[in-house]
Amino acid sequence: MALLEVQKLSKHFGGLTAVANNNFVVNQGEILGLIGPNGAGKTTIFNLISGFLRPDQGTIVYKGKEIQGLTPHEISRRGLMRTFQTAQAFPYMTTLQNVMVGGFMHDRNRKRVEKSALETLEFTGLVEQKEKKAENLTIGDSRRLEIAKALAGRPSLLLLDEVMAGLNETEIAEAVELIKKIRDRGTTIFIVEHVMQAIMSLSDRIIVINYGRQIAEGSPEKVAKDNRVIEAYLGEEYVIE
Amino acid sequence: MTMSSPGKKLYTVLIVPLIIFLVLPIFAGSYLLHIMIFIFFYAYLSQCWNILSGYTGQFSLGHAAFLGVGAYTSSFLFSQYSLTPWVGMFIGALVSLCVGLFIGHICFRFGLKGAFFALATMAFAEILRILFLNLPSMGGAQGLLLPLRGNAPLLYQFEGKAPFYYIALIMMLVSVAVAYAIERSKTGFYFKAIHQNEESAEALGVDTKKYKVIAVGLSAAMTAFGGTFFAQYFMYIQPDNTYSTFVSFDIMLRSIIGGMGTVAGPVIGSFILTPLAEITRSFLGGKSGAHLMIYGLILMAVCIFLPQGVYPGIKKWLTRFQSE
Amino acid sequence: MLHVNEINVHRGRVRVLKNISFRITEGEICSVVGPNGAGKSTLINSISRILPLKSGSIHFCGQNVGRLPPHSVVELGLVQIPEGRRLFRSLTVLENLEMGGYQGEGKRKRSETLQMVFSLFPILKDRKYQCAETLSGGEQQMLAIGRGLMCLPKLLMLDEPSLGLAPLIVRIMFDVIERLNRNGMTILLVEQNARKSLSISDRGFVLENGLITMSGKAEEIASNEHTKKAYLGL
Amino acid sequence: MNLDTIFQALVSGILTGGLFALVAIGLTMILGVLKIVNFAHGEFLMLGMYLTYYCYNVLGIDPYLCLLISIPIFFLFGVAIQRILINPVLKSPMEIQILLTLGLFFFLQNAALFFFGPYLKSIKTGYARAIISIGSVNFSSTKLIMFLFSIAFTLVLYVFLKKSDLGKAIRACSEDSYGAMLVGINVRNVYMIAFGIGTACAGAAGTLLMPVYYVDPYIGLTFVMTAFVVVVLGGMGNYIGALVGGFIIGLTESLGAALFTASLKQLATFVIFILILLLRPTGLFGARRM
Repeated sequence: MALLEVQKLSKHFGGLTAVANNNFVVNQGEILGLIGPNGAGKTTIFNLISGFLRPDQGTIVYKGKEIQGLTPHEISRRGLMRTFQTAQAFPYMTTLQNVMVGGFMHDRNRKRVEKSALETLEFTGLVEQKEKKAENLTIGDSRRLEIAKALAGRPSLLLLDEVMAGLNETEIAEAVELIKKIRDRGTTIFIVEHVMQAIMSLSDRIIVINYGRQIAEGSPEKVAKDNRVIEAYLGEEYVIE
Repeated sequence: MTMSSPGKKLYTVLIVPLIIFLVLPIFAGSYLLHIMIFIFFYAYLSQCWNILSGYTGQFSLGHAAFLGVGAYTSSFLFSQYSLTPWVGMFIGALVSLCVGLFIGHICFRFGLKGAFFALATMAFAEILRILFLNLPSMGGAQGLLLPLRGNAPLLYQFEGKAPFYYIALIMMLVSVAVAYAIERSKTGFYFKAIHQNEESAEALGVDTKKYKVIAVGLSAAMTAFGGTFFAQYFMYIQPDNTYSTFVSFDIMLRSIIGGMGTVAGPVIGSFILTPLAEITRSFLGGKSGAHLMIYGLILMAVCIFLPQGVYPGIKKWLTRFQSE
Repeated sequence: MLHVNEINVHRGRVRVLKNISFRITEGEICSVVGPNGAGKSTLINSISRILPLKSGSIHFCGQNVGRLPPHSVVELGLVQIPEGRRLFRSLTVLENLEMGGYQGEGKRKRSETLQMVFSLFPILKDRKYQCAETLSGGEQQMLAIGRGLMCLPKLLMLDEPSLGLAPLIVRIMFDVIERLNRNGMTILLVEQNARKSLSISDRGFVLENGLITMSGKAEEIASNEHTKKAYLGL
Repeated sequence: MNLDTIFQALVSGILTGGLFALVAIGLTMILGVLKIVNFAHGEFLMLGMYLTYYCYNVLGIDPYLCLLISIPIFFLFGVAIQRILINPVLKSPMEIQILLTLGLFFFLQNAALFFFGPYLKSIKTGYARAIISIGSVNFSSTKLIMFLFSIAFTLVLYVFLKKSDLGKAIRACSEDSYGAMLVGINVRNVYMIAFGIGTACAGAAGTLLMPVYYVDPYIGLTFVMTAFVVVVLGGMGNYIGALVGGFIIGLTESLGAALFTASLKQLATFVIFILILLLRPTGLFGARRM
């Protein structure tokens, strides 16, 4: 079942076409990967879906309703939440307070919000950092916090924008586990990532874009063998080997 | 963050000055009372400013506008229609709320941020000042002289300074309580989130525009009560002592020196700056400008050496005191 | 030529580079490989003196550069082409290049170097009077390299020169780097495209979590099992 | 209201607009290069007026000769202020930067009050009353000189920014200070020079204004607000925009004064300011272009 359906989505910046006529669906319960060279338009697609940019053309249907043109907070209140590429915490709040901001979306009561925020911290493995100011977290923990903040808003669809950039391999393995755990709790995931071993092992399906256009779509195995993907993204030498 | 789980010792630290404040008028002379009134009054105004600018980070350089609207509304209704300022101040707050909502709405609707918002608020205050200078019905440049009714508590007029002292004290305490309540509520979390990262707040379901407008409105309405107090205390208002940019600076300076975005900052700032201003004024008053020169020096020094105000230092000291 | 000795660099409270030491000899291409956030850009920026050293020293051509201001480092011939190009967007192509030869030797030889840059990138000559921001991504990267060359570098440090570029442009970039090297320029290369950068390099090292975990001949690194798996996608 | 009055107002507006442009170009340079909103800019103008006043009244130096003194003095003054006060807060949040320049504003204004007193001061030069008439339109020669000098100063500055290496470096720093650092430009020096030039513009404007206008310690705020209007109208960091914006505001104010009462003309300025902030925050000509 399609949770999110994108049709004929286009966005231009001046003369530059950032996203050109994209069509795809995100199915309930899956992990969908989005890959492509830097500047191919991946983050633009996320910004369009989450309401931070308005599409020039096209429709975005989430849970059966069109959401293009809504403001970001309206979209996130409907359960479609996102993280940011460069971890964007509230730097002078503690980790716990950061997560509470997300939690206040569904509840005014401070005590209850605090309690559920602690659970989220437990779930994401941040509970020991709860009194630390966000600006003092390590890269790995600030990526986790980025996810935890969004989880506190109990999303049905979570857009993850390069949450593994800058992580070492152990951290990547942990992040992969965490993302699987989130999916198993029933959250659908749409993920942009450059770390190939992560995206290949996580995704049920992968969409590849280049210059704002979709050039391939399918299972990780299929995409990895696709000549166009190899040429545009994975590197030419892959063809030979 | 601030004042989270204050220990028992912290309460004793706070209760002692509170008792002193309550009994002070019994012993204090009129001059000391006058200074104390000003300390409380500016702490109150600065707290109002702090709720907007300190917490949500929307930097207002035009809070004089709200002070002026409050002062002029209640004074106009009192001098023209003999409406008691006790009622007039609520009407003033209402008018100021509308002005605040209007300013906030149009500024944030067009996405004004940072220095642009600051300049716009300053321009709004200037517009009001020029407008009132040219409104004969509001007294124009001569200002409004409030009718004297002697000792008339029902008309917000008193003999002696003690009643004003207690009103200012209550206003300060109420503003502190409001700030404290906001800080611990959802609204406070949202205000701070908007300040620290507006984009991220929006992604977490915060209607940033709405909350910013709420902050402006709340701050404007509260500031207006200060305007009425000002008018009743001096019994005389004119555009240049209500709407002027210097009044706006005076209001925000306390928070900045004390610590923006903290409950205690404006109060601490007022206790530091107000007496200092008074002392320099009385020592150097013969030469006009001298005490404001010192103001400027303090402000620059704070920006360079203490950009977070004195509150973080005091907080550190308090935590050490508590743990002893 | 460049001798980096036991440097430690902090960003805020985080220690990004931990006791990094390496040398670069004249005439070689050396690649730095490693994950995002491992400190590769930090490394280049501390050599350029944009970021302060906590401890350690950096010597270039026998001179201690660890305390010089950034512009003096450039004057010595230690030049960086930054990630994201950092062009002067509203200045023309020519003005951008002139700014490259802003001081010292670069200014004296400005017109000569300009001819050299134009022969290397003829397209820039055609666009001389256009604003930098009207160029395509590939042309902008050429301009960034051209602007760096105007500073008369002895050692050129390139931070992600192929970032966000089409494969064809990437090939041109690597060709240019090889050509510059054949003409005697020493090059320090930081690239995500590790496979490609190692293939044109003489030597390389792997930077992980602020530590050099491996260094040696480029082929050795390219054939190492760990690097293959982690950075070459094999 | 007859046609002559309006024509008179137009001429007067253009003449004043030249001065506004000069003040605004200094402000926009500081804003464009250092990203600092300088509230003390009007105070530099005020000090320029006092300098000219005392040069004339005490030393007997002709106000226009005084340009040779005020431009270098204010350049050095600006360099010093950048060095001592602005540099420490360059990386601070915007609020702190605004506050610092507000503090400087306070200090300079009240220093002027302290040392020069609150009274209006003006100078009476021999040529102050010389009136030039074209048809039925009259204007004072001092205003014309002020206009010509302002325009000349602005043009020299424009050519300097456009043609000289240092000027290009200043523009480069305002585009990307990080990139500038990496091509060997001494960014710290460029910052000082840019602030110095910006200050010198305000100082020179003060000198040019002195034969036309009176000075008191409070004059700076009016001018800095007007200059902000011009800067925002012309587009932040846009020099040609500042020139055109100066004329537009000059015309608005003088037409406003002709059509309404004098005190309401300022109101018009602020209303335009807010409208521009709201509707075209990048200004009429877009930001930061030459």
